[in-house]
Amino acid sequence: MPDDFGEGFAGGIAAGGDALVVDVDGFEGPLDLLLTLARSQKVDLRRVSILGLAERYLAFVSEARRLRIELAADYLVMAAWLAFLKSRLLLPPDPAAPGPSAQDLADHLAFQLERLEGMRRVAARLMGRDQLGRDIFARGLTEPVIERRRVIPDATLVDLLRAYARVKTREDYAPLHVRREPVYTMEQALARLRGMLGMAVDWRVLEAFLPEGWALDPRARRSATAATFAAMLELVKAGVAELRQDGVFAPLMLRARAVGPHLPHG
Amino acid sequence: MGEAARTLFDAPPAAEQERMVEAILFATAQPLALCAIADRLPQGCDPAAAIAALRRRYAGRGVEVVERDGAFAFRTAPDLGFLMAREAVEPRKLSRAAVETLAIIAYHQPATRAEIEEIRGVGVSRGTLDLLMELGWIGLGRRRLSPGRPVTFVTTPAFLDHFGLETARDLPGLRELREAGLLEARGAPDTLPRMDPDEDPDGGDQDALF
Amino acid sequence: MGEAARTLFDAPPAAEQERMVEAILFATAQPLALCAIADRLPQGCDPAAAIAALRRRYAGRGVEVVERDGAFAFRTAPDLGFLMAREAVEPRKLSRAAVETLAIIAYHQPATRAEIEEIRGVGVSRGTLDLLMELGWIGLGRRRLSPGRPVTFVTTPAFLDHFGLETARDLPGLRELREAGLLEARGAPDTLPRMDPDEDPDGGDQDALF
Repeated sequence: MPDDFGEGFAGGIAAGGDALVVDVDGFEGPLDLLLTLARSQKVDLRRVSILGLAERYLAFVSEARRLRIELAADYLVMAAWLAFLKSRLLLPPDPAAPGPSAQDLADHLAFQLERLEGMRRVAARLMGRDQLGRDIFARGLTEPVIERRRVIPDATLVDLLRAYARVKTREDYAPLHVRREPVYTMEQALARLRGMLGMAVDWRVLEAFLPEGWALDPRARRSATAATFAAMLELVKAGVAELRQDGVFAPLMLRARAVGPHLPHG
Repeated sequence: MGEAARTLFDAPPAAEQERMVEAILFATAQPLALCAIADRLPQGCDPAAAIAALRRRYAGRGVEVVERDGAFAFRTAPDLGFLMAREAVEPRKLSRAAVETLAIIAYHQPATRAEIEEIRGVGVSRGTLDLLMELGWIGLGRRRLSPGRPVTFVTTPAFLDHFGLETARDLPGLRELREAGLLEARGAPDTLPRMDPDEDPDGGDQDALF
Repeated sequence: MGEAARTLFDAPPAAEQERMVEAILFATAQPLALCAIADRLPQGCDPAAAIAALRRRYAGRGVEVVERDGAFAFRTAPDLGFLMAREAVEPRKLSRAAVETLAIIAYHQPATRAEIEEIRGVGVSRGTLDLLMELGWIGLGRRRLSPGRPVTFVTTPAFLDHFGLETARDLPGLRELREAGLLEARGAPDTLPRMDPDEDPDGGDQDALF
């Protein structure tokens, strides 16, 4: 019932002669009841007699009591306050008294009533406006805007430098085949030795058979040495090479085994 | 550099820009802010000029360009609403409490719950504010810098759109209310009864909007 | 009787009928056949004439009156369809593979794909190089004078521009990177010999630029 208020709003009070018919459900709180009572005086709210209004309100409340109608607490709070206001309004003003004067309190109540009425007036005007979907219409057949998300890859100089640093220090986390690189296999050594054996008619130390580039790094050198030694043993076992060591920890020497009748070792 | 950019990207001629804005506005039900329109136009376009041209072109037509809170939309002319009876959705019946609460928020925004209660002289039920939020007509404003830092309520662009208001300043009767001093935050003298004495309706910046 | 009805209810003037049809077509959610339009208009109107007038009025505008299976609707002009798409630009970090590839090219240019793969220790996808080309940060250098004449990649002026470098020589060296804390020392992996010297045919001039 949005347009229940404003002009001709009768609330729940029908004043038929002296009889006051009470219907508290029709009111939205004590201020609403007061405003209704004030409106029924049919005068400009600014000239309403607060004293008279207080009396009417108190009469309403006592009528409700007589009819054993239970009033909400805030109606009773307002009644008590209005009784207090009424008594102060009836006394001659005491300029020495602290706090707001009775007239200040009455003025503020009048302001509150006027403000509430003002809000109701504009609320009615607001609801009376052309409303979207009822009087004014938006486009019915809208076309969706397709969001095309264009991802722009970006990187900063720091990203770039970090990336390079990462690449250059990756070895620790490199894939398995990279880590296996410095391992020289026996098969590789065997292939190398077989190729070199033809030229090895004289005794040559094992180190001479190491592949190029494997002699400097200790890890690589160890791997190559082991592989070459194992390959040498294979060649000896196959009867195509001879191995000799002159003492404990002395250099290992290798040469091709002479073809044809060979001299037994002494 | 602005000049350089302008010559680099030749903006379409004004008439073409107007066509483009016409198409963009026609395709949507929501009002679009100038910057949202500009976002979808080729570089160097002047959506404000295009809007102005469109407003002139559509003045008095069956659909019009309206402004809502700095955004623009096409809407049917108010006098032709009766033709769209079939499209009309029966607006949800609002309770008196909801209507008054909405009006108080609209005219006093940002308004705290205590202020709404102070003006109506009665408590505001949670359901009333929820309903108005659900309708998209009110939203949360900034918290009051007063004890308890209460939340405030403000109206939304959807509220303006629904009631056909360009800005909140165009609310009907706003000037009369202000001239009558009814929008002033007038603290109650101490001995007046209060609905909710716990909350301090500190109206310090209550009428920031107006 | 038709005549009687027509005189009883004066049909609105043609211009007004056109406005009405304009509003109806605008507000309805689906295309409308002539009879559906007539249903919504006051008695005695001529929707066909109004539609014809509207079609003329909107010819060449940003929206047009189109007919589909005997029903009419406003639609965006075909040439403005591109406005109905909004491009949201979203910067996203370049993938790790792409930054590394870019860094290797920047430091070792001109670099072949095989060289990049060798330095990264992993393969470089065609897509990564394509992306960097598309971004305009790398380009093709001269082909290597080695078997297969592989293409080389170099950085571009746009690359220098984006990363705020005067020349690629401004890129800090490994030692400076280490001093800047960007390179954590993890042994000296570079001293190990490569088993596969074929993969690095031009290892000699790999650092030619620096």
